[in-house]
Amino acid sequence: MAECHPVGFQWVMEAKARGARIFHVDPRFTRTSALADRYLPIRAGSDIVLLGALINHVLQNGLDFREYVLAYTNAATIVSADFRDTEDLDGLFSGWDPETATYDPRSWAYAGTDEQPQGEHVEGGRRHAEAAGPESYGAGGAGAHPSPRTDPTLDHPRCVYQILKRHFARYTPELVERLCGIPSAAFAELAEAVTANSGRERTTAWVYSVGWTQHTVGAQYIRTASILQLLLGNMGRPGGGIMALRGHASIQGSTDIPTLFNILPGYLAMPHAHRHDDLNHYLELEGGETGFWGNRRSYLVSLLKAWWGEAATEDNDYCFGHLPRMTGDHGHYTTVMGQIDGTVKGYFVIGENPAVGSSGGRAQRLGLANLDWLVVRDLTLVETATFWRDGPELETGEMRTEDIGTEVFFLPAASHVEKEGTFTNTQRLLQWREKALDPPGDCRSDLWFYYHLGKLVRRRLSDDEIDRPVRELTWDYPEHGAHREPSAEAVLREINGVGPDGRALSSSTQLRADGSTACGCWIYCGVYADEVNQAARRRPRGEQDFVAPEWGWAWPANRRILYNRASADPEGRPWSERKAYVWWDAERGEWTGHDVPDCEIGKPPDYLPPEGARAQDALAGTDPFIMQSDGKGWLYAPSGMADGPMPAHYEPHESPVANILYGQRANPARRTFDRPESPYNRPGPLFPHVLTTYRLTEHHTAGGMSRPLAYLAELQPELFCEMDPRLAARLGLGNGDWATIVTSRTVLEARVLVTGRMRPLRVEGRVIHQIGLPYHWGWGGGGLVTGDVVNDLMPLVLDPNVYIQEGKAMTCDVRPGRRPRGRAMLDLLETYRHG
Amino acid sequence: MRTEGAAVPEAEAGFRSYYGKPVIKPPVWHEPHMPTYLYLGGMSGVSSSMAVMARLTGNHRLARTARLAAAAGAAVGAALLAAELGRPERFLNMLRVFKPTSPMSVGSWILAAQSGLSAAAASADLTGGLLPAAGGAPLLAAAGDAALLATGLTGPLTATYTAVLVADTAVPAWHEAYRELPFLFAGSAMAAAGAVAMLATPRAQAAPARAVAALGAAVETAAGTVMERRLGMVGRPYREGRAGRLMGTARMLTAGGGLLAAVAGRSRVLTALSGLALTAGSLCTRFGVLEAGRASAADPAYTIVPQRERLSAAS
Amino acid sequence: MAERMGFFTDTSVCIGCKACEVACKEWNQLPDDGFVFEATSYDNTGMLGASTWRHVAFIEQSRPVRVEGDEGSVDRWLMSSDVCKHCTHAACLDVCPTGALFRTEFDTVVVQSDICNGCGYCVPACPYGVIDRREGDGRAWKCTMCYDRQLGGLEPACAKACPTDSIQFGPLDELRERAEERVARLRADGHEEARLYGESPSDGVGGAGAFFLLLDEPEVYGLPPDPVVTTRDLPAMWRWAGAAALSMAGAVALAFLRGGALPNHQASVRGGTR
Amino acid sequence: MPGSGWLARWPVIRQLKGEDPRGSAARSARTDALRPRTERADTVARSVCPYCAVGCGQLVYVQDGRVTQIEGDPDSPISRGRLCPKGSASKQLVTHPGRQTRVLHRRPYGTEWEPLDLDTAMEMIADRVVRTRRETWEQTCEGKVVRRTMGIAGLGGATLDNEENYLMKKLYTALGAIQIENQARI
Repeated sequence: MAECHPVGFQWVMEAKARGARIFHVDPRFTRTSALADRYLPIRAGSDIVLLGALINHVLQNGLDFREYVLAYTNAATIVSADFRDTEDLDGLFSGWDPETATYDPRSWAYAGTDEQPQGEHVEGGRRHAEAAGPESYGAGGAGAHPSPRTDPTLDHPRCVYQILKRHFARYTPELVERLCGIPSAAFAELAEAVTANSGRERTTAWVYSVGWTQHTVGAQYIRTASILQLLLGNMGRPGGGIMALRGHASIQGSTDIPTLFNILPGYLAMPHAHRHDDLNHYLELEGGETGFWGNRRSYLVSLLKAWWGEAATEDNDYCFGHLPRMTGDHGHYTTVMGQIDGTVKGYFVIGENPAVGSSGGRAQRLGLANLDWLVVRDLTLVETATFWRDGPELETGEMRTEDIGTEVFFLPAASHVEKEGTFTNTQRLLQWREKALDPPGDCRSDLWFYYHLGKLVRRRLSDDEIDRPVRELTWDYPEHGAHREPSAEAVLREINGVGPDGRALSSSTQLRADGSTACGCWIYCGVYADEVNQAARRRPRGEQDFVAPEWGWAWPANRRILYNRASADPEGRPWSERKAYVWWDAERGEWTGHDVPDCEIGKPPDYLPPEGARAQDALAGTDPFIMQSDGKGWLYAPSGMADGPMPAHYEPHESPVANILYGQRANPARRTFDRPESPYNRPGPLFPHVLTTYRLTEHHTAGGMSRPLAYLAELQPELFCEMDPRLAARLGLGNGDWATIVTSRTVLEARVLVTGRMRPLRVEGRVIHQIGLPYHWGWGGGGLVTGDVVNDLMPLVLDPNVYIQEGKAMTCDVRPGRRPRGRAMLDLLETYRHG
Repeated sequence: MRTEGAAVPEAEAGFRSYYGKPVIKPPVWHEPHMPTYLYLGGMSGVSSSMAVMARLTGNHRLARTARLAAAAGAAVGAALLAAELGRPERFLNMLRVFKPTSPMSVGSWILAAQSGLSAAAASADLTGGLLPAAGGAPLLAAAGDAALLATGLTGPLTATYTAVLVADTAVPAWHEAYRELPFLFAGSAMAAAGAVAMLATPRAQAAPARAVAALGAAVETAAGTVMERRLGMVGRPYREGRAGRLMGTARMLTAGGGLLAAVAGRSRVLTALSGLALTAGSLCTRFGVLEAGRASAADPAYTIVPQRERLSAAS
Repeated sequence: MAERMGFFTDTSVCIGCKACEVACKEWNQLPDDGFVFEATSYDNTGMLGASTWRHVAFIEQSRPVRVEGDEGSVDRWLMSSDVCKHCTHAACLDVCPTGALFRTEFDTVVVQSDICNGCGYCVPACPYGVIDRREGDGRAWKCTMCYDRQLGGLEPACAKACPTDSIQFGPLDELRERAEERVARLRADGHEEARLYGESPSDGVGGAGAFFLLLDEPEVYGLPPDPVVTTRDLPAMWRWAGAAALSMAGAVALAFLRGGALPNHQASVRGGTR
Repeated sequence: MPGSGWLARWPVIRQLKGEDPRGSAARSARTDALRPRTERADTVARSVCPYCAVGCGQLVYVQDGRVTQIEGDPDSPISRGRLCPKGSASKQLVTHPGRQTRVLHRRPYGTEWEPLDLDTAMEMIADRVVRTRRETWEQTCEGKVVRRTMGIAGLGGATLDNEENYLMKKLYTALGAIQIENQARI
């Protein structure tokens, strides 16, 4: 956190000064470790073992926050008798289909829920999984029975609590020592601190970044942490939670209002050709009828109204048919394969640099070279725009400029100060940026580009039926200034939504399913409440309390802590004075406190839903997790996950050690690409070391926004690899020397930083060396400093839930000296692929 | 200086440092400008003293040589100093303030006076010699003599202030030598001026110059020996590396040249040998001192070890 | 004269992010320092200089750990942002011949770039190796404690940017009090090695306007353990130089009066006795 | 008052009149006139750092149509005016000389960039979008209506504004382009 979010880290330092204890778990000793109270080195890719052992520690010793767990989680729920655990099936859950390499999750369901949809229609089912369906749970949960059978004594052998207990029983401190390389004394200290600092009076928070997500079991890493935090009563409470520290200014916004293939704004699933025929069918299958997600018809219809306006009517399903349909995975890496195979002809790359920033860069560049046309918009000439004249494949002779038929348009972009608009930060906070000045020369905002491109395209339309969705699209925004910049505020207002009177809505609860409201993104409804740009609010911090509700606007409904109903006990009283956040004011008959309560403000704690109630009315006054169909925090996910209802430790796709827990070595549901452009490392002694990648404070991602800046480039001018002194000595490498790092994908060279901050770990009785590589360099991109492309080393293998690549743990070999050039480099690579 | 391994090499040479990097900055002054200036300034200063004495003792031939040498040394020296500046066009800013705490400020005023006065003294002499019959000659000569007498004050200051200039720094080999350096520089300056006068004056009139040269050589040699002995570890840069070679050469040339000066008498060959040796010796000394300062600054040991010792002695 | 302002750099909370280095360069519009990989931990800046007025040092340390396979593992990574000390007795200011370096109303030491003629004297005079002459530009440069910003009531760029408040700016007296409390707290928490550096007015530079809380000996961070302003010895230097000057004059006189009398004197001046 | 010319300002003279040669006497006229350059800004925009997702507040100072300084916004409850090295380098991000400000075009099989007028480039891109969409239109797939093109794909960075992402998704979806991805996947 100190490395990649230094300014956010001030709050950790603040907490430390007030007595909080900071533990840092990382494959390397980083700047964060330096400031932590304790540093725990870990083998990259083994976090579920550590977290699972913490869960086991809690369950075996009865350290859970029982009142919280009983009231707010599904611990007491009874699971179907059909369910079989990985402990029974040697690393597989029940429902595994080896043919399609996917799970049928029906057996994971709660007991007695026979009425729920079957087969293809189950969330988490094959079609769902093959289109990264679980990602649509960014704003809510998958559907499940609203009031399943429970056993409040937690004794029932098939209740979630007991299942969890059995599932994690083998995740012991000894296992942590054997697989993670963390000494059991260090684990004991962590376990003691985490449990001692949870409960009524205290909370523990977890912070993670892509060190948890970029794995073939990434989503399950987060699930493991969620289970632990729910057991300890740390969710929905101040000082608790699991904080995802995201690495780009509006990467949260980029999933809320996604430019992602599988979701629509507000985490509504993109329709799937095989799952959804029409609007009703779609709504029936995507999510439960209970909980706030039960309102999804209002959300979707309002979105369709925002996009197709008058043309969207009840009779035509509100133009639901205008939406293109998925038939499977159309994600980033699959698209690249489509480029290589020639199905993708035109490509827009907007403020992104896949030629160096995406895994398996060689495949990326092969794809780019096989396009008809490519549009790149950026601040500088990034490598993606220039691969045809200076890409590494030219050096090896794999490509020749004159053979590349791709037509390339480079359009310079406006910077963040040359346009107005909102970023959504890592805490879901939308902040409006004022425009400081006009962009120079031909530089334009992306808003300008898409707005005017849309106008030009619409001018070229015919009466053809296929042009109807574009023809009928609402595409009329006020223009400003000499450049005819479209009004970003008008767009934000459309996102916020308007009611039947044409006035801006103030809350998503006002959305209607009858076409009388229009809203571009239901979770952002309220950002333009009262016709005021709420994201532009800048009330100084000194003039408001610690929640600072009048600085920007957080989705949903300006809530700063999600599920904060859980900060009060079932009766609505704060768990403790120290941790009071929101509470029920019986006199006024409403919820109150420091934050916007994350429940209906007038719903009393003793509210019990009547039979047959739907949406939020189906949730009791004690249900804090209002987006879930049962209002509970899920210790066990009966649906929605592509790779199991509970996390299990699997080795990374490429790992130097076997999985001693199960016969199943790696996540069986992980998504692989069997492609010659990007082969996998063969198991065995050829690739003996663990490789992990990361960022440095001084640079940003693949370097497009840092390498061209002298003040940043001079601070970390060259690609280096971090290596422990013992391995360096064995390889005869001195500090500052050159080393060559090899995977089946490529060979690269880096300067060596010999450092005791990298520690060899004793894993399964042998010493494992971990190599660390920051990935900020490339061959050009207007950079003042250059270096080999680290992402080229990575395998194309994805988490099955969200299709994120495994960039944090793989195997590699290290050789002393610089890498061979040209043809000789390919020859060396061949010896590793086939040698 | 980079050390293998990532951690700071601890107790490697009895002290700790930051990757062996220097603590202080080495002097930025360039060769040959600065050492040559030190030589010329010293030569000019002592030449002025000699000119005064020669004038007083009636040795006109020697007085003329010394006047010219003083003027030329000061002028060329000042030009070298200006060239040494990062912003030579701002040379006059040297006279913006008078700062007693700055040897360079004091020195600038001294050098301004010395170069002005010695130029006046020299030009009066030259004009007088060229225009013996001119009407204003006596007046001019008197003014020249007055200027000359004034250089009797500025000369010795010019010759020795430079020792304070280098000693008044954080460079251990210079600062710690502040007692001996003025004598070293004075001796070197005498040897230099004596040598120039020996070489440029008919040998019959050059006896005082030979004496000055011999005395200077003796003073320089003695001061150098005392300095290195007293400095101990901090004096190591004067004995090692390039500075050590320069200082060693200087020692030989100066001692040899001084001995020769004492016995040269009216021998043309010996005088020439002596004069050249002393000139070279004096130059070597100046280059050597500058180089020793640079080496002393570059190695953190010279900064850290004495300070550590001082601290342990105090505690 | 306004109150004396200063920096307190608490290295115990420094995260080594180098925001101070960049914020300084952005505000003061300094050139880059070259793109050289130094292989000295995460430090590719090296030391303070004409174009680097804040420098973050990185020191990796290991204490003996008796765990198999853990020999030589780093368990302490010290980071510290160095800066000009703005000494009470500032050698650079003392020796500057032009008055380019002067003491401001905030009791800080600043170079006036329109005056400096690049004599370079301040460079070796500084006991901390802070100030340097910039190649090509020819003038000496160093931290001004953002004198221009202070004139507008703003805090220096580095202190403003510092994410963890490792760099604190304020009236020196207040900072000294705060630092004493901080060091006491750290020691109470078992960090016996915590110490202040440059805070004492009785040290060799009369106390620094920018002082530090360190977790090891100063030289480990590249700082001199016992710096002394060189001009403290200046009167003695002048005395020795005076003695040398007199000796020299005497020696010359001696050379003329004893060994060097002219054999044939047509001298018009009856010299030496006047 | 005696003299306001260079002689009176000559520090030696000021020194003789009792001013401190190490303090006030040494000050130059330029020094006397120093002020923070942010005071001369024509406008100050309240912005947000474009690097990571912490969302630190930034103040952008503009003078004579140029950004003269970007620094932290002390009012922000998130960042309290502080910035990391990247945030602190934001001015360089928007003003550095390597920034491209002109449209460039590379013909198929071309070996060099060629300049192109922005309006022409937009027309050309619109032509290609329409043409490729028609050529690769997929009405059905595996017997199901899909109404899409697999011929056009997009990849966006995560420094795009929400409003930009919104228009992108809206236009792409209407065009039937579904292979629309973002850094958020990566």
